[in-house]
Amino acid sequence: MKYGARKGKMNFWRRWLAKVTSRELVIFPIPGADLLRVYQSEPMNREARLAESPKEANVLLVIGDLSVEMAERAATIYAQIPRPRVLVLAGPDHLSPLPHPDVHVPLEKDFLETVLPAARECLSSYSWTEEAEPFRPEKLVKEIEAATQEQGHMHDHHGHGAHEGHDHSDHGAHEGHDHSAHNHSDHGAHEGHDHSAHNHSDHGAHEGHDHSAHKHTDHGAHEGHDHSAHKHTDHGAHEGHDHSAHNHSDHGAHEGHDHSAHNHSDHGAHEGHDHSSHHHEKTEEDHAHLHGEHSNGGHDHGSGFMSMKAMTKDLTRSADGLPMEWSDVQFGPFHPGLPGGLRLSMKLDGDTVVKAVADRDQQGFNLPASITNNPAALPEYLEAVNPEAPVSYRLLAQKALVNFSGAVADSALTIPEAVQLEKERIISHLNWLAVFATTLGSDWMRDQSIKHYHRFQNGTGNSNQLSGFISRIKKMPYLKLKLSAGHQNLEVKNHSHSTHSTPEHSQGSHDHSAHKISDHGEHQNHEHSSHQHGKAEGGHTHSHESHEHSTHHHETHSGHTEHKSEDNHQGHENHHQGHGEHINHETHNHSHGINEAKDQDVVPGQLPNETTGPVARAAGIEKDQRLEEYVYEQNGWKPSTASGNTAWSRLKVRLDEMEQSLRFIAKAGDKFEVDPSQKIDIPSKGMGNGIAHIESPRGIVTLKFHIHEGKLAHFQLTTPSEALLDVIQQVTAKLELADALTAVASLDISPREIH
Amino acid sequence: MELLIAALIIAAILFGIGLYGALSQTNLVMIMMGIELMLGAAMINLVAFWRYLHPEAFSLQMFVLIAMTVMALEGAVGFAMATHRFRTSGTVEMEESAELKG
Amino acid sequence: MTPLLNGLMITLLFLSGVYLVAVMERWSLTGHVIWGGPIRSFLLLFAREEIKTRKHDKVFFETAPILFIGVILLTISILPFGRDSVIINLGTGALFINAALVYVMVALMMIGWATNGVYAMVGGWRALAQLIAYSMPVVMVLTATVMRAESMFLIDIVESQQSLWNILFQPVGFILFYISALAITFLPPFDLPVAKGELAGGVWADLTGARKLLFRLGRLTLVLTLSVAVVVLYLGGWMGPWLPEFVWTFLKTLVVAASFFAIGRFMPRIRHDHLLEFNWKYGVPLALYNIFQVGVVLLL
Amino acid sequence: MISVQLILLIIFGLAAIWFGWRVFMTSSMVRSAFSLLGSMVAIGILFLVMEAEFLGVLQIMMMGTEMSIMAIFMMMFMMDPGGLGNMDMSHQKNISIVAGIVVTAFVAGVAFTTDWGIFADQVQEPHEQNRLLGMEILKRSMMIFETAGVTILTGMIASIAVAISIKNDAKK
Repeated sequence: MKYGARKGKMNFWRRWLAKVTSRELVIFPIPGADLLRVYQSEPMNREARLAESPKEANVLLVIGDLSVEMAERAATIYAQIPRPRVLVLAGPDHLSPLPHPDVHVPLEKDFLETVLPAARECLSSYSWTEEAEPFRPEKLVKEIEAATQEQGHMHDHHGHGAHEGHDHSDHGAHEGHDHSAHNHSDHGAHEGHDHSAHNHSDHGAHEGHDHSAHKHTDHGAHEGHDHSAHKHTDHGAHEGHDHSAHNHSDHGAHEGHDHSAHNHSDHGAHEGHDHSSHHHEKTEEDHAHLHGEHSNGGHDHGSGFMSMKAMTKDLTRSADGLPMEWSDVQFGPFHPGLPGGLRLSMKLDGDTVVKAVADRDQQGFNLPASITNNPAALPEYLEAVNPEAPVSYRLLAQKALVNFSGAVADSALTIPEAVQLEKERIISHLNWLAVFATTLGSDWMRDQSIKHYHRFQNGTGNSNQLSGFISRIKKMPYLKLKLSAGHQNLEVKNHSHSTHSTPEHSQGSHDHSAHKISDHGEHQNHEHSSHQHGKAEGGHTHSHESHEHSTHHHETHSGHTEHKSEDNHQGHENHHQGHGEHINHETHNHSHGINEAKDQDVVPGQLPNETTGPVARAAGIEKDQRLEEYVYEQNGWKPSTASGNTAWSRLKVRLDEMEQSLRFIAKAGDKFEVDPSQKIDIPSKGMGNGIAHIESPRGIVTLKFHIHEGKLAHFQLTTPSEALLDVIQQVTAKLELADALTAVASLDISPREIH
Repeated sequence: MELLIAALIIAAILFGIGLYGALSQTNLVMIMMGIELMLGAAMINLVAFWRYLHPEAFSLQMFVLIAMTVMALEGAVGFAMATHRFRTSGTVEMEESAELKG
Repeated sequence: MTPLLNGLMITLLFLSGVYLVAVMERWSLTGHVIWGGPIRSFLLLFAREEIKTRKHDKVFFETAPILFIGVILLTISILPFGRDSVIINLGTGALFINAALVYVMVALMMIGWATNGVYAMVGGWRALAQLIAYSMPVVMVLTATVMRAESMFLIDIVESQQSLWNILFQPVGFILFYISALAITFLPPFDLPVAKGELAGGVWADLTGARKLLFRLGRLTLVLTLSVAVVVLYLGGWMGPWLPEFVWTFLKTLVVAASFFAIGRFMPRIRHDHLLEFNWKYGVPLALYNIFQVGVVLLL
Repeated sequence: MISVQLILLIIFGLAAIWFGWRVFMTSSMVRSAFSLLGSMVAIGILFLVMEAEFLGVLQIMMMGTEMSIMAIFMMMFMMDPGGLGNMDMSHQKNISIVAGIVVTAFVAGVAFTTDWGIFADQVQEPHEQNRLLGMEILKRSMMIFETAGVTILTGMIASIAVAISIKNDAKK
């Protein structure tokens, strides 16, 4: 508790206070409550509850290992939690920016049982100690110094209140004003060169002065140039008049100072939630400003008076025609309303989302040597990779290994495995529902889904109660109305998205570009008239296609899988090129279907073709791996789809799927015990490929690998969440902030699946 | 007596401040603030007259109500104009609105 | 009874009411009824250090919490618990309720601006839009109740319901006032300014210690206040057989407060556009219609 | 009693003046908006001190809303809402100061020099006032009040018509 405790002696009153308050544990889980739930076996008990913001928590609970960046953010959050606070690490015994944990437990089922008493003990006995120290991670030290330097500058104070605040208020005008404040001031500087006697009176001219001097000295890249400009205004703003005293002399000092000020405004005390506005996006806007300013340098306004015309003329107009500056916000990675670990950076126009992208910090998915040398251990390994869907990953690996070992017939799902899968689907959907209900702000739904989640996790789930719960959700007042946002502005997206999705267009596989362009247009028209059908058939045939391709491809020409391994569609194209004789006419048409469907990516309001799982089905695409499985077929199973591609349809599809799974389990009976460790013998000689698709709760997971001399030579795991990352942009555009967050939460992206 | 005088003096000073603001500010919204201050001073006068001279004449209170209406109206119209100017010419600075200059 | 004793009793009623409201709030959030919970979280806020966000606006940061709880205490001090158990009997009580509630919005805006955080700022502006929108119907339906009582004394308003409670006499007004009260207390489903899942606490996201405490207490008192207001204006105040007056008011108040929290627990958060749309398109015209209807009925 | 009223009058009068002064002295727009609010609330309290209860409460209520809206518009349309670059946004300062002082002095002089006749030291009870004001509005001054109502309605419609965005303006 060196960093966790408050400084001071433990007198009687404080001891009593600590003892009483230690009964109330407010936990801030990292990366998120959804992952915490996986390791719990019962809902949070009465003493402990989840915090909605770090300022409210007194226990920081880190679950599992974190990437370096995540660990830094976690450290920032730890710095925000008011003392007395307890740091709990479950799994790793030390994470680099974070201090040594007060409580450390292995990452196992029900670790919370041991954590809670320990944390309570820490709080009750060590809340006040003499050797308490403030926690200063290296990343923050610089910024804190900067902040302390700037204390006492009142303008700065409300200045920054405005700065932060205004970006995200309903009208983002202020940013632009601020930037162009220096546009003016360097304009003033130009004047200052002419008749400097006139302008030496006001410090705006001074600041403009050395700003322009700076600009004349370095003719660097535009960004640096802009940055310096921006910083200089910041600086001039912060230190009012004394700036003029020491401006030209020390430039490096200004740089440094401004830099800290800049960072500081980025990672304010809010960095923990990462809702800090980042300026790098704005640089080119500044750039535009500067140029616009230079162009109309001769604009007439009073000396020393700054022109609002000049500062607003370059701004992009909002939907209401007001020239407002767009601003960048970050949500996550530990946002309570988003899947834990997902980091969302949004471009906001007022509170309307212009563009939302999930930042993916991949460190690549590379297997440890122990696995590559011993492929038989792959199932256990993958099972641990994603604790939210262990069954499907284990099955995936097993199927792939079976498939590799040659027995194609065994690579179909057996009934026990299917039952396992469906159980996992129910559990995963319930866990998602808990997060989603948190975003919606319906506490009852959240608590109920958590309750059912834990029951089904422990195998004590009551299917009647669950279906009752589901039907109550469907009948919930106002829910449908709330979640149907975004449905009506599909064509609006069309307008706004043509720019965003051009890269996808270009990266699409363009072997048949000749007749793609021919039927592209009318396909689009078809798209506009009724926005589901064309896509639906395309997607359906595609999934069909891909499957039969992969299998019969594997039987005959195993040499070509190297091609496929780069990119699904690339693989298909190459295949059609290479082995035209194998393909009868209709599959060829199907392949056209693919291409068009792929091109549909540029038609906004429509999902990328890689999208699978409930999200795709909620858009009307009947894409489901289970269609290929005999077990489901004999069970008379049909995928449940919905139309609309809204949060409501996604919720509805998932609820239907839960009921479906319940029916499936009831029909098949769940009196099976399958041993998770069914041994597959890997021949240590020879080479070959293994491939398998499994319909995991989030969509189709595909595993491809190439085994050479008993070693895993090539390994590719395609998860649905990666495809969903591209969907975010489409489902959030032109929505209000809250609706956009709801839409993202409704996608059920698992950061654990993104590599 | 001194009550009335005190109220009137306060109102006078407020009116002066409002006038200063309305004249000196370059931003439409700030100018509106000055006008609001002047109206407030006027209302103080009205209430003071009602209270200390003619407590029976409620038309004075009526006038205060009218003054409040005017304030609200001034706010609404002023903001509408500001919005329109900002949309069309991107500024609400009086320095930059020379259309009406003779 | 003597005024001193009277005031003491009213204060006790207020305190116990706030405590019970706190328990209800915890229930609506977690589904658990924890009787000791409020005290513990109260002490928890005491035991912890104060973290001020960097570059906060000093003036507003200090004044906003005090303003918030101050206006709410003013409001509740004019609400009558019984025919003679009222702290301040204001000649313009009905108008004063709305006048004071406007400053709830001002305080929320101030703190949203002052904390210098993104979430707080969005929450502040949301609070502005929401509370402006919903204080319009409030003042209109209050007019209707005043019309019936022909007086702005809240006591007279209660007395005017001797024959028939206002909830039956002007049901439209009751519904509008109930919804607006829910919106002004920014409880779920109207909790946009402090939305948990969206803004992680919104205007409160970065408050710690005493300021957070003042805001939470103020919010609880606000809920109690508006419940009492609903009772006084529409549910016939202290009227009821057998029991003493203040007991009736108290029981009715608790029922209303519980209904507030229950609605919040079982409904998803209202969308921003729906919130404003409902109020401006339907709420205000309905309120005007309510005035008209009450006037006609009174003339008949 | 009278002396108490005088003291309160002076206290809140000074408060109103100080806040009104702060409006134009601070460089943070939100602060100046809320300073104006403070000034207006002080004026409302002055009404209360002068025993015009209804007007005081009404003033406090209306100004709370109006100034909050004003704060938003300040943030929208000022180039520097936070006073980040404490820039000078005033012109013809000297003229304005002179004008303000002159007018103040003139009005104060009038206040001093005029003979105000006899003073009333009693007013009706608040609820009586409300009743009488209502009578006034709905009997003698009904026409005026109706006019005011129609005026504000017209103003609302006109301002909306001015403020809505023209479509071809929106895309750019």
